[in-house]
Amino acid sequence: MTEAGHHPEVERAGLVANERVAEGVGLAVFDAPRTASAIRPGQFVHLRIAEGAEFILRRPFSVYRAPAGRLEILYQVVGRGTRALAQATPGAVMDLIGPLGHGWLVPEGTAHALVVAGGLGAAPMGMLVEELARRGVATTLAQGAPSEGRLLARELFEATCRRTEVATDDGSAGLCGFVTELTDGLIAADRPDIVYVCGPEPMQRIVAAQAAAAGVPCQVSLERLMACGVGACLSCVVSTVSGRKRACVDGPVFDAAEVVWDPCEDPEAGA
Amino acid sequence: MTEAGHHPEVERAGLVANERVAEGVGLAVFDAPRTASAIRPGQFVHLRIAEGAEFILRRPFSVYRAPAGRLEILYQVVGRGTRALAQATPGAVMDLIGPLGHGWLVPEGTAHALVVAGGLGAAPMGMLVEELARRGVATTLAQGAPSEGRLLARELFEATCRRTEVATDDGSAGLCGFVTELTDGLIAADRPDIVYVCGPEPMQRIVAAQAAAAGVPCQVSLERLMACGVGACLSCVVSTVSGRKRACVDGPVFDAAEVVWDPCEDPEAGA
Amino acid sequence: MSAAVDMRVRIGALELRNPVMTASGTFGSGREYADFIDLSRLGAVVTKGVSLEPWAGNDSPRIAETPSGMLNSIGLQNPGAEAFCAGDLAWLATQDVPVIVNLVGHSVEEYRSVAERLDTEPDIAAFELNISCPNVDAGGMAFGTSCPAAAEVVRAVRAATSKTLIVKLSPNVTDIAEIARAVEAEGADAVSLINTLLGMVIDTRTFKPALARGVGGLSGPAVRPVAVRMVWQVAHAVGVPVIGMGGVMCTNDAAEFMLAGATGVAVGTANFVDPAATVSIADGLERFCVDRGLGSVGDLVGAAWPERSA
Amino acid sequence: MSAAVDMRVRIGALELRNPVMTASGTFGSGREYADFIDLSRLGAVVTKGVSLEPWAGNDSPRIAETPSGMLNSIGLQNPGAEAFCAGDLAWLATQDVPVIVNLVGHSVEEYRSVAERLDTEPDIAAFELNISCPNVDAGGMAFGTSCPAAAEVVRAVRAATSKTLIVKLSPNVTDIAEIARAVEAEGADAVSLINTLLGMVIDTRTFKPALARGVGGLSGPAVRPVAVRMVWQVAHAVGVPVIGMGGVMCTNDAAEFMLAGATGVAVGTANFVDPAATVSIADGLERFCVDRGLGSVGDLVGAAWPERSA
Ligand SMILES: Cc1cc2nc3c(=O)[nH]c(=O)nc-3n(C[C@H](O)[C@H](O)[C@H](O)COP(=O)(O)OP(=O)(O)OC[C@H]3O[C@@H](n4cnc5c(N)ncnc54)[C@H](O)[C@@H]3O)c2cc1C
Ligand SMILES: Cc1cc2nc3c(=O)[nH]c(=O)nc-3n(C[C@H](O)[C@H](O)[C@H](O)COP(=O)(O)OP(=O)(O)OC[C@H]3O[C@@H](n4cnc5c(N)ncnc54)[C@H](O)[C@@H]3O)c2cc1C
Ligand SMILES: Cc1cc2nc3c(=O)[nH]c(=O)nc-3n(C[C@H](O)[C@H](O)[C@H](O)COP(=O)(O)O)c2cc1C
Ligand SMILES: Cc1cc2nc3c(=O)[nH]c(=O)nc-3n(C[C@H](O)[C@H](O)[C@H](O)COP(=O)(O)O)c2cc1C
Ligand code: FES
Ligand code: FES
Repeated sequence: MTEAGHHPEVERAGLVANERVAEGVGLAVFDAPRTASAIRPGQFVHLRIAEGAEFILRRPFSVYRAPAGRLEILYQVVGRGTRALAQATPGAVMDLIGPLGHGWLVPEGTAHALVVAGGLGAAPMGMLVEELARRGVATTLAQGAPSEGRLLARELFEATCRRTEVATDDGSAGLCGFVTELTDGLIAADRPDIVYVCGPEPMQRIVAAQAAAAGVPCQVSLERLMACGVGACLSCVVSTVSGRKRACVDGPVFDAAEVVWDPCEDPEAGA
Repeated sequence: MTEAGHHPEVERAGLVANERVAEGVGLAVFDAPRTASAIRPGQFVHLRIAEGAEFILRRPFSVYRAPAGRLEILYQVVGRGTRALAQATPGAVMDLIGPLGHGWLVPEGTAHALVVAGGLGAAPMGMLVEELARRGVATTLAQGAPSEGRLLARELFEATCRRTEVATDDGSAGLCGFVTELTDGLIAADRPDIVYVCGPEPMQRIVAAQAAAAGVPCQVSLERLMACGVGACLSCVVSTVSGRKRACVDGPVFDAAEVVWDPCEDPEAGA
Repeated sequence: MSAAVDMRVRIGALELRNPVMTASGTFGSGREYADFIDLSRLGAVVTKGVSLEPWAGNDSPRIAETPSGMLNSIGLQNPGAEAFCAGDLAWLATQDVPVIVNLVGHSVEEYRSVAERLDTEPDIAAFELNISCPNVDAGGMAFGTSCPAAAEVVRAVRAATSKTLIVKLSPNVTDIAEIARAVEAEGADAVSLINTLLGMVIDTRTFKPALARGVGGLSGPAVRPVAVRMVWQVAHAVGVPVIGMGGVMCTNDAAEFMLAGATGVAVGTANFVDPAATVSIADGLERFCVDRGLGSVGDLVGAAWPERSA
Repeated sequence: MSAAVDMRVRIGALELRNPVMTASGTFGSGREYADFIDLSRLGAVVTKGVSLEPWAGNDSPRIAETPSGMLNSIGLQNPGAEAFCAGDLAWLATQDVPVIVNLVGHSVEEYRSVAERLDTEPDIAAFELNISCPNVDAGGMAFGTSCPAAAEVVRAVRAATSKTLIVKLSPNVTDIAEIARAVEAEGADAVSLINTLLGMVIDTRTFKPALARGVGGLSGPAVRPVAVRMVWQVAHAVGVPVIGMGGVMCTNDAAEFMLAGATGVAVGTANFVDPAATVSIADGLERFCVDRGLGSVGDLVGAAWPERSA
């Protein structure tokens, strides 16, 4: 799969549904046919949650699914913007810029993939597992969350993946522990052709190291604070072995082998 | 009538109705029993139209009427705040500080009053004409507006005043001209005991001069930009013969004889 | 709320009940807000600027709303020291709250005289020397934007009073830390900052400045990042306590200033939005400490400095 | 829209189609925004800061949202002059828009060298000398906050190029008019202002500054009143054209800067909100003039000055 090469545009998107799907997590559905038809798995949109001086910056969100001209966004309420989003009611119109960024790549000949999602890391995996299923890739999913009720997108994952394994911090479902305790065994046992990871950065880093140790290619989706979202402002840089790259256009998905995880190992840090 | 001496408080007021009553003019009705029971004619409330950084300052509004625990505000859409007010729908809750300011005074023994309202100057006259009627004062009303459709509060004025005269800029109702062309004659013919004026400042100044020439006491209600509304910040000063006074606590109603209208005649100007 | 948090802070010889004060010029004498809050819940009331003789202030319009802020050009209108003592101060003396009087003058001599006149008033707990008002032509900010001028006026006032002396600094300078050091060297017991940033709004309908005076002082949340930065810099530069202000609207904002190095905080523009803002913030700071297991509000002071957290 | 309004303005030897430019560092090379707007509709594209050698910029996080504004501490990350010429400049040369290159250095010598290196590039219409970046330790703002330092770097760069030279001033100074006069005296053809105000946000959950570098530059509508005031002051102090910026979000804001005395305006933070902001503002300014019966956008320049309206 290669990037579709669609140019981003500003689209006025109408909110058609907005529901709580777990504690502190909502699913917003927007009518945005242009972006929905162009967006690829792992790409994101830059959403203007409210107009006026209250929110100078847009908020970046992955697209969970994009069925029939709509964009589904799975979001966690963490601050002012997501709080305002949670309060928005169907009929509201927000503008968004999309599709943005460089999404997941599925190399030709991929037969077996491991998808690893921690918490809200499930959000950018929706379109990915659908794409993998469409292409006949046998997919194992490893998912972690604080508790059973916070395991997102279960239905979709169970419908599309050959195997799903879960870990919860409190043991309310699956393994009592971190998802990284599952992934090591899954990489060793299943020998996937590729590993896809999204979730808290320390978790992504551990899984990336596990994949690297097993010689399996790994892609990670990184979050950075973003102002422009289109590559112009350099707010969102990620340290890579070939210098600082922009998460909004060179990512958010990066080849894990390229990422310099430890700020102390970044040759350009503190410059 | 003397000031009731009620202390202002912050009250959470629920919007129960909000309708367009003329071009660019709305009538908002709030449920605010505490303020409604305490407020006197000519006083005002300081309304927080929206929360958040968008509106740092509250907006001052006279109370048009205060029947049965409710506050009626007649407002003209002129900027961001009044635009937001016009868009608010019943159910919205805003907080307001009230009752504020020093309202109209009706001296003991007043038998005949002339009330002069220009444009939105009708807003603070609602409670006044009701009070005058209650006290059996024979009231003449002179009202001006750009056109017939912009003559506000007609029903109330016609129900409470002994006589009403109007002037419109375009002649669509009453005299074609300014209300000040009516007032001179009314003061001379009717010899009222007192004149009450609200409207654009140049108009107030002319009527005040007419009253002064006829030796009739005159009260005017002046608008100033207000930050605190409670007398603390000195944003809202009016030049008077006894120094600069605060429109929010010493006014908005002033004895016209006290007001120094011309900034050049203010002994303290440019200090 | 737990009584376990020690909310007291010390500014010079003054011990305040809690770190929350009113910002000069935004709270009248306090009387105007007594309908809304119990003044004895405040760390201190800081009065509007008081000069020896009455000042008329600037012409109207005196304020303008700006994005997340406001401009004012009040110009230190006040009835002069005698009327202040007979009116506001006499009333404040009946309240259970320390009174800090903001002092203004057009010249070193006027500053010295007003300090001398008010030094004998037992109901005044401390002075805040305002060398940073952007809204007057003579005096005001002119003294706060150069080290020698700031030093000279502080020296004169220091000699005229033994009360706790806080010097209020202007943000309209290249290096505020340098001014802070200069006033500390002349015996200031504390510094307070920031006064307003000099700004202007032009009305695109009338093609004229919105304020009669043209320029005015910018306050409110818009300026908070500048104020926090300056408090951080000044708290690193001087040994005396710092009182932080500029856009404090809620508890978190007050905590932000304390983390940057402020011992006390003042609340200005927020009073106009919510007349009970000061007391809500004082209560909120106590809860903030409880939630984080801090025994004393003083533990917040400078807690964001790398050298402290290391 | 009526074609009757003459929208052209002149900055040094440069005639711009209209007064609206991009603010350095907020628009990449323009390539990033070419999906959203037609660059030929702009007065000019001002590039991000370019240094002789590649600069890595500061660590992340590099931005924070503030009330009606944002902080950034990008730190002038750029690939250096050679890569800039081969990449961004080569692409910009294919577009029908004047290119103004923002120049940065750590020392007078670095500023001189990068100007010298780029002086030979025919596709560069003008330079904007950035002596006001608050986000680098050496150079940057240090040159913009003292008259002798500003004069020295302008003198060196002036000697290295005959292109139109705009000098970008820092607002973090006591007297910006004095710096403006100093750079005008050294041959600057225009001045641009304001760069960002130095600010800081502290995260009250982590007790740490929100930016990795601690301090950053404040931009957006929050700073507009300060920027308008400084443009007013500088336009009164110098004879060369002034380019105004700081929180221009819409047509009215751009008009406000011109009324204060700016000949051109630059749009920064607004691009992040609305990628088409620049073109909307250029169109809006034309309509603004039509509505007021003005024949030329230049009629707005300084129209709010009392001496003009009198
Ligand atoms: C490419 C990308 C995809 C994302 N996809 C999702 C998603 O599908 N679902 C989801 O819930 N969240 C997602 N996030 C994170 C999401 O953008 C933030 O949670 C959100 O911006 C927080 O906004 P706020 O106003 O509620 O928080 P505040 O903390 O009030 O926001 C203040 C500022 O910080 C920024 N910010 C805060 N947290 C983050 C963060 N984690 N990442 C980036 N910026 C942040 C905000 O955008 C804003 O500029 C994604 C982030 C990126 C970069
Ligand atoms: C005591 C008093 C009573 C008033 N009563 C009424 C009333 O009953 N009905 C009515 O329609 N209007 C009334 N006004 C005027 C009303 O307050 C303003 O029209 C309103 O504040 C405009 O707000 P805005 O956000 O729409 O305008 P903007 O121009 O966007 O407001 C910007 C700032 O200017 C202030 N402002 C703008 N115009 C005025 C004005 N004329 N007077 C005071 N402040 C102003 C606003 O409060 C705000 O702080 C009264 C004003 C005062 C002082
Ligand atoms: C209306 C108004 C009047 C002010 N008057 C004074 C004053 O008399 N003396 C003074 O030192 N500061 C004065 N200030 C500045 C404030 O005390 C404070 O330093 C500034 O407003 C920043 O705080 P804030 O953002 O919380 O308002 C005034 C501010 C405002 C808004
Ligand atoms: C993310 C960002 C990066 C910036 N980079 C530069 C730069 O490289 N060179 C420069 O002179 N100014 C830089 N600036 C300052 C802007 O050009 C402008 O002066 C300032 O942001 C005020 O305008 P605004 O409020 O419209 O953004 C930058 C501003 C931002 C927000
Ligand atoms: S967010 Fe601007 S470059 Fe990535
Ligand atoms: S509005 Fe503050 S004193 Fe009148």
